[in-house]
Amino acid sequence: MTSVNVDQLSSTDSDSAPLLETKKLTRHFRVGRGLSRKMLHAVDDVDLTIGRQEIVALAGESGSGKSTIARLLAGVYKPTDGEIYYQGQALSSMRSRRDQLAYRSDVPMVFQDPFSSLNPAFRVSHGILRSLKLHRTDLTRSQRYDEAERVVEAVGLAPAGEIMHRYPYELSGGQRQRIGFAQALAHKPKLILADEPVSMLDVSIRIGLLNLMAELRRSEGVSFLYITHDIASARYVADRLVIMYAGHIVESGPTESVLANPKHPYTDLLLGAVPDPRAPLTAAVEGDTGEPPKVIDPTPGCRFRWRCPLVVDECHHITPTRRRLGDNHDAACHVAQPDPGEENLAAR
Amino acid sequence: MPKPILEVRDLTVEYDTGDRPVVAVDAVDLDVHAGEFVGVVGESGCGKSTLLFAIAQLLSSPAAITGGSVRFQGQNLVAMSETKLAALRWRDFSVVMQSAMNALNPVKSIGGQFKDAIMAHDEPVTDDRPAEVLRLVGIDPIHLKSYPHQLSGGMRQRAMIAMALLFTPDLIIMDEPTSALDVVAQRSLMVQIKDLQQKLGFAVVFVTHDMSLVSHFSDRLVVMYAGQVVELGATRAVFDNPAHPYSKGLLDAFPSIRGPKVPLTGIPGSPPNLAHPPSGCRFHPRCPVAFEDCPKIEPELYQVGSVQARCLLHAPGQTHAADPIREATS
Amino acid sequence: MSAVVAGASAPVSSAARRPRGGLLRAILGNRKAVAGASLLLLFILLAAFPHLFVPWLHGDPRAIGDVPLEGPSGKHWLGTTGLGQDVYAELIYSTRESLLIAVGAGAGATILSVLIGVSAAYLGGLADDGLSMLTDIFLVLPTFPLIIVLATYAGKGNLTVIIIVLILTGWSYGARQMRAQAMSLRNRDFLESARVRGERRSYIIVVEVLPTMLSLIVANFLGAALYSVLTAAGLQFLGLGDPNSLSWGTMLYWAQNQGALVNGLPAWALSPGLAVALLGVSFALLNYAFDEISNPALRPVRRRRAKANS
Amino acid sequence: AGCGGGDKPIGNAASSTPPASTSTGGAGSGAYKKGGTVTIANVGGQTWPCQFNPFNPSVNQASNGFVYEPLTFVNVLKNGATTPMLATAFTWSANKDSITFTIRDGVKWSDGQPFSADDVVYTFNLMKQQPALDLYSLWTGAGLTSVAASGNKVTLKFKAPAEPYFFNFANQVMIVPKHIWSTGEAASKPATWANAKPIGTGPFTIGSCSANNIEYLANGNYWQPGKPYLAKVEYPAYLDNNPANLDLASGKAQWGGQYIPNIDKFYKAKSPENNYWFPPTANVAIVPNLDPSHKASSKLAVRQAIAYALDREQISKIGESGYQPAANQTGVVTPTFDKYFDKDALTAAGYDKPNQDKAKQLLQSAGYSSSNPLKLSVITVTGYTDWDASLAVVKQQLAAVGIELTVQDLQQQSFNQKLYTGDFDLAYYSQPGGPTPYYELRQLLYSKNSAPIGKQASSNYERYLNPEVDKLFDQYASADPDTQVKLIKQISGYMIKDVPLIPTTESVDWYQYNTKDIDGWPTQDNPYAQPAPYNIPDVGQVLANLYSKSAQK
Amino acid sequence: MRYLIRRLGFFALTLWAAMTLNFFIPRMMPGSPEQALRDRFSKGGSVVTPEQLRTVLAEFGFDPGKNLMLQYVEYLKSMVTAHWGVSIGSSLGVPVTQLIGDALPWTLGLVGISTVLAFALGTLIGTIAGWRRGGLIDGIVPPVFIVTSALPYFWVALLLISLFAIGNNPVLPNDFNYDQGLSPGFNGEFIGSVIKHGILPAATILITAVGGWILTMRNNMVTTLAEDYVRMARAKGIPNRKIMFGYAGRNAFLPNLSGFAMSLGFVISGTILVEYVFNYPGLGYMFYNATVSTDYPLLQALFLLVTLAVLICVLLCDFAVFLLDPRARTKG
Ligand SMILES: Nc1ncnc2c1ncn2[C@@H]1O[C@H](COP(=O)(O)OP(=O)(O)OP(=O)(O)O)[C@@H](O)[C@H]1O
Ligand SMILES: Nc1ncnc2c1ncn2[C@@H]1O[C@H](COP(=O)(O)OP(=O)(O)OP(=O)(O)O)[C@@H](O)[C@H]1O
Ligand SMILES: [Mg+2]
Ligand SMILES: [Mg+2]
Ligand code: NI
Repeated sequence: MTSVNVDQLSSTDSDSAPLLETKKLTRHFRVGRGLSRKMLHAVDDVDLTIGRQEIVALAGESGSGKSTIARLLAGVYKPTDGEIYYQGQALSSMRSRRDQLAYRSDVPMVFQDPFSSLNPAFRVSHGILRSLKLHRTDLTRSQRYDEAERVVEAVGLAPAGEIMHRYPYELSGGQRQRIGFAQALAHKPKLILADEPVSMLDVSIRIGLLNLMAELRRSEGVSFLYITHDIASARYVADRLVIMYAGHIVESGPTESVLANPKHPYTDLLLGAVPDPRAPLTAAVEGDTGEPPKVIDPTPGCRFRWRCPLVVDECHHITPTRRRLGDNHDAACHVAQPDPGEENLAAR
Repeated sequence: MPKPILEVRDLTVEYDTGDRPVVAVDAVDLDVHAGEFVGVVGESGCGKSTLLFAIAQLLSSPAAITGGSVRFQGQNLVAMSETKLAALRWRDFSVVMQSAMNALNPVKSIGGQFKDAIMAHDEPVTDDRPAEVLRLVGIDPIHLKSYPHQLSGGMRQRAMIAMALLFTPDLIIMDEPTSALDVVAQRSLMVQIKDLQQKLGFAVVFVTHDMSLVSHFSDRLVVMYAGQVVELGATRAVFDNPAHPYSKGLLDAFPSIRGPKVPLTGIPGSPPNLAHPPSGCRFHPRCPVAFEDCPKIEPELYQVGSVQARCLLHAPGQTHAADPIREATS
Repeated sequence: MSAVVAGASAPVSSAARRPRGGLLRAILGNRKAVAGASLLLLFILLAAFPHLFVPWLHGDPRAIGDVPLEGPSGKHWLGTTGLGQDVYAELIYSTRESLLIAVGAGAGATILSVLIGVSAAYLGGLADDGLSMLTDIFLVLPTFPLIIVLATYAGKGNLTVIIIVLILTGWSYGARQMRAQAMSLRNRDFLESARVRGERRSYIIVVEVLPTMLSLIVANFLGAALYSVLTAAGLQFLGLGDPNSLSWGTMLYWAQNQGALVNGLPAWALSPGLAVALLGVSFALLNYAFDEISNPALRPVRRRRAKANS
Repeated sequence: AGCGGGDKPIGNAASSTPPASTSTGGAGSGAYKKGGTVTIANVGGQTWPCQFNPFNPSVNQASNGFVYEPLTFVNVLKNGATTPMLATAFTWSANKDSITFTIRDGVKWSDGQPFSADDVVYTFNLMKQQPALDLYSLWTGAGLTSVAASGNKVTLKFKAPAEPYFFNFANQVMIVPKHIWSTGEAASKPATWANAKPIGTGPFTIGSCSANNIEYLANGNYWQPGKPYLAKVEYPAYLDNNPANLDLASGKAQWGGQYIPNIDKFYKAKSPENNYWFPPTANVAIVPNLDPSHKASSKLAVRQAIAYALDREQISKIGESGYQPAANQTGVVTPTFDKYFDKDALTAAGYDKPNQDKAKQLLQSAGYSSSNPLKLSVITVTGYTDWDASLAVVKQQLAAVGIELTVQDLQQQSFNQKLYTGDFDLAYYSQPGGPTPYYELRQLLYSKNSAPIGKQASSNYERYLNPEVDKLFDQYASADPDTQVKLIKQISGYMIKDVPLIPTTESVDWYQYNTKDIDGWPTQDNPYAQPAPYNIPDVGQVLANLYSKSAQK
Repeated sequence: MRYLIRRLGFFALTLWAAMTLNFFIPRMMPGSPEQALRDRFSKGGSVVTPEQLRTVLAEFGFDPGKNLMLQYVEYLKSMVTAHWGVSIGSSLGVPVTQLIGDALPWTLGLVGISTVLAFALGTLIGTIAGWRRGGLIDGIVPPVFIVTSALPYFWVALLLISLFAIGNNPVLPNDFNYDQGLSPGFNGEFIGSVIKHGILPAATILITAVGGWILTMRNNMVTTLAEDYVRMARAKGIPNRKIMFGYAGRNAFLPNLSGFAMSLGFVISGTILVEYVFNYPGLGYMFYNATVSTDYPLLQALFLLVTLAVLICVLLCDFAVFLLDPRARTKG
C-alpha cells in the first residue's frame, strides 16, 4: 500500500482504528454459463475507510459496484481478494457464531430493492422483531414490540402499530424502503450500510429520512455508508463523498471539496448531469451517451478512458492509482491537477 | 395563440377495485400546443401515468374513462372507434413508456418491432426509415437485428424514442422515460429529446416525479396531486413563484449541489388514498397553511398571476391570509 | 392427469402477494373458491358420516339384496348392483376412500416435491444436478405403466400401497416447479436480509423460504390431489385396486364388468364417475381460485360500461 | 344322441362316418350349399399376433381346429365319445400300453400335397426332438417310447398303460405337414416359428390376418365331402368383454364365448334368434391348504363346516347369476358326468343341502366360538368378477355360521405364485377337466401332482396326500369302462370323507349363438362338441358343421 | 450452442437412468415369465415341467436362469441396437417390433392427433378467452373446462358410449379401429371407417385434455396482456388480431409449450384407459397386457418407446423455446 491512503493510517489498536476499513477489497463475478471463464470485475482494489460518527456517501454510475461494496461489507458476498477490518479486526478472522452475531448486530444493512428485501409471507414487523430478538436479548417480548413501534415511527410511518401489522404488498415502495431502514435502526447499530435508502421516496419524505440520518449520527453516534445516485442529497448529509466508476474508487474527499472542486473527469461529468432547478443548464456533456462500461476481464488502463474528454496516452496502459490532490481529497487520474498546496504530496 | 393540438377537458378515470372506485384522474383539463414541451409532475401514485394512458386511450380494465373528453386535432378520442384510433395512433401521436425493458417485446427484434408498426399503417415510409430514426437517437442501425435484452437500458430507451419518431408524429407522450437510468444517461437522453423536439417540432407531454428534471426542459408545467391538477403554468413561473403550497413544498424539499447548504423540511404526512380522498382540498391534511375552510370547500383552479393553482388561498374573495409562508410559521 | 397443475405458469411474484390474515375472506370473496370449498365440505361430511346419509342400511352398504341389476327406484335410488347391493349406499360409503387417497397422496406428493425441489434449489451444485435429474427421470418414466407395475408388485388393493404409488409417480411435476420457484427465491434480498440479520441457514429455509412458497405449495397440493383421485379411479377401474374395497373406482370396475351400461343401468355406471368428477372439480375449482387469490390479475372482471377501451 | 358321432366309450372301434352336421338330423353330408360368414366374438385379451404355430399355446387358439386337426376327436360332453378325424380307427393293445391308428386315405393338405402316416410320425417325433413342443409331456410324463408307421398304420408304444393319455395324444396333438415342417426355419426352430401361412388339413385356411382380425376361408381341399359349408369365418380380436358382448347382442357377431351379465335381458331378449347354452365341464372350488402348517384349513372339522355351511344353489344363483350350476361335494360334474355321480353317498353324508347347524356344531368341536371366531382368508384372481361375486355370497354364508372370511384379490401372477407354492389358507380355483371326471380329479387329488409347501405343485395345490386314493387312480389306467365308473365313485367317496376340496359351482363353457343366418350349432340336444369358440379342437367340429341359411336359397 | 450440448448430455443421461429403471422395475413384479407361461399352457390343458418351460422360453430368447447383470448389459445392448426380441407373454414368439409396429400407428393416429389437437385448440381458445377477458367466451369457457378437466378419462368414454354407441340405433361404433370386414388400404370406405371409429375415443381425449390447456393459456394470456409491450403494441396502432396472436399469444404460449412436453407422460398414461374402454388396438392396451403377463421384452421396448417419446418431446420443446425466445438463446 503506497502513499494514497488518505485518512489516518490504520493502526492495530482497536480504539484508534477506524470503525471500518477495507484494504484492496476486490470482488469478481463469473459471467456466462458452463465452462465460461469470463470474469466481471464488480469491485477492484477498493480501499475505503469509514470513521466513527461519519457519514460517507458513495456515488457513481449504475453498475459501478456500489451495492457490491455494501454487500461485501455486510458479509453477503465473500471478497475475491482483500480484507475488511472492523475496529481493527479482520472480518475473515471472525469465525465463531458469537463474533459474527456481534458484527451483524453492529453493522446492519438496508437493501437497495425494497420490493425484494421484505419477506412477502410475513408482516412487516417480522424482520424488525427478529433483529431485536437476535441482537437485543435483554428485551422482553413486549419491550421488543414497543421498540419496534418506536423505530417505525422514527422513519415517519404512522400509525406505527397499524403499519407494522401490514403485509409488504400492502405498502408502497417508499413505505417499504422505510421499513427496511427501521429494521436497521432497531438494535442500536454502530454503522448502517444504507444502499440507496431513499431512491423511491418522494422528495418531501426523502428529506425527512435524511434529517433522521443526521440526527442519529448526532445523538447516537451512528456512522453511515450512504449509497446514492442523488448527489445533492449526499451533499446534504454526508461528510465525505466517494465516487466510483467501473469498480474503482476514482475520487474521494470531503463532500464540499469534491463538489466544488472535482478532480476526476468522471466526477465532473456526473456533477454536470445532476439536474438542479435552481441552477442554469450546463451544456457540459454533449455527445456522451451515458453508457456504462462493461468491466469484463479488463485490461490495464483507466476505465474511463473511452469517455474521458482529457484522455492522454498513459490512460490506455496504466491503471491510475489514487493520489492525494487536496486537503483529504484524492483521485485516481493521470491528468488531474492537485490543489496548489498539495503538489509535494502528489509527487511520486 | 393557435388552437391547441390536444385539448383534455374534464377527464376522469376510475379504477374499479371491487368496493369503492379509485378516482385516479379527477376532472383534469389540459391543453397542449404544437411544438410545446409540457411537463407533468407529482408524487408517485398521484395519477400521472393514468392520465397519459387515458389521453392515449390505452387504459385497460379495471381502469376506465368515466367522463370528459380528449380532443386531438379536433377529434374526440374518447368517442372514437378502436379501428379509427389505430389509424391515428403512432402516425399522429405516439407513446414512450416508463420502462423500455417491459415495453419492448422481448421475443421480437428491434427491427421486427419497427416493421410491425410500419405494416400496421399505410404510411409511405421507406425501408431505411428505421435505420434513419435510430441514427437520430444515436444508435447504430446494426441493432435493428438485436433483441431488447441485448441492449443496455439507455439504448432501449433510445430505441423506444426512435420508434416513437418513426412517422414523425405531432405529439409524443412520454411516461418517465428516464427514471430507470443513471443520472448521466438520463441527462444525455433528455438533452437529445429536447434537441429532436426542437428540430422536428413535435409536441411532448412528459411525465415524471422528478421536479428538477422538468425544470430545464419543459415549457409548461402541470403539478398533480391526488388525481387533480393543483398547479398549471409556465415552468419558470411555477419554479420562481409556486402558487400552491404543495408545489412550494416540493421545491423546498430539494437539496441542491450548489449554493449554500440550508436545512430542509419535507412535506409531512403521506400521499392520500385515492379510494378515500380527503374532503375539501385534498392537500389539507399535509398543508402547512391549511385553515378552517380547507376541509370543507373543494377548491377549483384559480388564476394566480400567470399560473393557475387549486388552493383556496387564491380563491377570489379569499381574505384569510396573504402570505402562506408567514401563515405557516405563525 | 389432465396435464394441468394450475399455478404452473403463474408468475413467481404471485406468491408474494398472498393475503394471509384475510385468506378466509379472500376465499369467501371468490366464487370459484366458494363453490369448490362447499363441494369439498360436502364430500368431507359424506366421508366422515356416511351412515347419516343412508340410515336405513345400518352401516352395511355391502348387504347382498335379492333384486340384482335393477334400475333406480324409490327403494334403491340409483338401482342395485349385480349382487343386489344398493348403488346409492355404496356411492356414499365410497367417499371416504377416495377422499383419503386424494388427501393422502396429494399431501405426500407435495411434501416430496417441496423436499426435493427446495433442497435441489437451495443446496445447488452437484446435489442440485442429482436431484434435478431424479426429478426428470420420474417425469419421463411412463407413469401409468409404472403405477401398474408398482401396484402389482406391492400386493395390490391395499390403500396405503395405492397412495404410495401415487406419491411416487406424482411428485416430479411439482418438484420441478418448486425448484424453479425456490431458485428464484434463492437470491431474493429478503433472504440475504435475514442472513445479514444473523439468522441461521436452517431457520432461513424453514421459516423464511417455505411460507413464501405457500401459494405454490397449496396449488401443488390441489393439483396432486386431483391427479390422485383421477389416477386412483383409473387404476381401480382397470381392476388394479382391491375389488372388495368401497371406492368409486371399484364401483366403476364392477359396473363395467357386470355390464351396467350395456344392461341399461346408466345410473350405476355413471354415478361413481360423476362423484369422482365432482371431487375433482372441487379440487380444480379451489386450485384455480387460489391462483386468482394469489394473482389478482387473473380475477374475472365485471363488464364495464361501453367505452372502456375496446 | 345325434347321428354318427356315436356314444361309444373311448377305446372301442370308432365309426367311420364323420360327425353329423345338424341338430335336425336327417340331412347328410353335402346337404348344404356353401356360403355365408360367421363372426366370432371371444375375448382373447390381446390383438392377433398372426402366428399359427400349433405348438405355441399362446397363439394356437387361432389355428387348432380351424387349420390343424387331431387324429381323433374326443367329445367331453358325451363321456369321451370319439369321432375319427385323421385316423379312421384305432386299436389298443390288451394291456393298453400300445395303440395303433389307421390313417385316413385321400386327405390332402391345404396346399394340395397328400397327407400320410409319415406326417403323423413326423409330428410325434418332432415333439420328442424338441421337448418345448411336447406340451402334454407325452415323451416324458406319459411314457411314450416310440412312434412308428407301417403302411397306413401308426403305432404309439408306451412304457405303461396309457389310456388316460388318449385324450391328449389323439385329441389335442395337431398333426402338421412334414413337407413344410422339415425344411427351413420350421425345422430349425419349430418352437418359435411364426408359421404365418399355416398349411393344415382343417376345414379352413387363413385368408388374411391383421392385429385386429383374422379372416378364415373355406379349405377347398377339405377331406369331409361338402364341408365346410361356410365360406368365411371372421375372428376379430376383442380386448375386453363389453364390446364383444355388445356385438353379440346386436347380432354383429354370431358366436360368442363370453360371460354376459344379465344375459336373458341383455342378450336373449334382444332377438329370438339369440341363444345360449352353458354346459358344465369342471368344478370351481374352494381349495383349502391341507398342510399342517395351516392350522385351520388343515382341520377336517373346519373344512366340513365350510362344506356344510355353503348354500351352493345361492352361490350359483347370485354369484353366477345361475349360469354356473351348483357343484356338489363328490367333485363329479353333473349333468355332464351323471354316469359317475354317486348321489346316494352325497345324501348319506348330508351334503345334498346346506346344514348350518351342523356347520356350527363342527366349528364348536374344533374349538371355535363367537369369542374365538374362525378367521380365514381366501385368495382369488383379480378380474374374475363372477368369482368375486360368488365369494361375496360365500363370505355372507360363512359369516352366518361364525366364520370371518377375508377375500384377497390378487393379480394373476401373484395368485399363481401363492397357489403353486402353497402360500394360502383358502384359494378359489378351477382347473380344466377332461372327457371323464378322472382327468380333473386326478389333477387335483393325485399325490404326484403335489409338492411340499414352498415348492411349486403342478396341480394338487391343496397338498392332498392319500396313498389309497393314489392307488385308485393307478388302477384306472388299465381298467375297463365299468370299473372306471366304480373307481371314480370310490374317489368321490374320499372327496366326501376327507373334504380335500370344497366345490362350489361348476365351471361352464360360455357359449352364445345366433341362428338368424347361421345354423348347425351344437346344442344341449345335440352336444356334438364343446361349443365355445375357445375350446380346441372342438371349434373345428363346430366350424365344419355350421351353415348359412341365406346361402341355401 | 453450449446450451444445446448440455441439453443433449442431459438427454442421454436421463435416458440411460430411465432405461435402467425400466429394466429393473418389471423384474421386481411378482411372478415370472415361466409362471405366466405355465399358466397359459395349463389353460390349454397341457402339463409341462419347469425345465420344459425354461426350454420354451430359452427358445424364444429369454433365459430366466441368466445372471441379472448379464441380462442388463444385454438389455442395454439390444435396446440400443433395436434388437428388441420376441414377446414372451401372451403373444409368445411374436417379434416385439411387429407387435409395436401394428399398434403404434393407431396410437399415434388417435392419441397423437387428438392430444396435439387438444393442445392446439386449447391454446387457441385460451388465447381468445384471455384476450376477451370478462367477455362472453371468458365467462363461460373457463368454468366449463374446469369441470371437464376434472373428469376421469374412462368415465367420459363410458358416457360417450352410452350416449352414442349403444341403444337402439347407435350413431357411432364403440370399439375397434375400423370395421372388421374391411381390409386396410387407401380407399374412401376404409378411411371413412377409421375416422368413424376414431371419433368417440378422440372426443374423449379432447374433452378431458383441452380444458387444462385453455385454462393455463388463458391465465398466461391475462398475465401477458398486463405487460407494457402489449399496451405499447396497441399504442402503435397494430391491429388487434396481430396483437392477440403475434404479441400476447406468442409470449404467453412459451411457458405452455414446456408444460405440454412435461405433461406428455401423463397424457400417454391416460390413453391406456381410453384404448381399454374403446377396445382400440393401440399401444396403451398392449402396455397393460404386457405388464400383467410379465412380458419383459415387450415391456422393455414399450418403456423405452414412451420414455424416448417424452424425452424427445421435452427436448424438442426446449429447442422450440430456444428458437422462439431469443432470451433463452443468449443465456447459454
Ligand atoms: N451476484 C452477481 N452475479 C454477477 N454479477 C453481479 C452480481 N452482483 C452484481 N453483479 C455485477 O456487478 C456490477 C456491479 O453491480 P452493483 O450492483 O454493485 O452496482 P451498483 O453500483 O450498485 O449499481 P446500481 O446503482 O444500479 O445499484 C454490475 O455489473 C452487476 O451486473
Ligand atoms: N389496477 C388498479 N386498481 C386500483 N387502483 C389502481 C390500479 N392501478 C393504479 N391504481 C391507483 O391509481 C393511482 C394512480 O396510479 P398511476 O400509475 O397513474 O400513478 P403515477 O402518478 O403514474 O405514479 P408513478 O409515479 O409511481 O408512476 C394510484 O394511486 C394507484 O394506487
Ligand atoms: Mg446498487
Ligand atoms: Mg407512472
Ligand atoms: Ni390550503
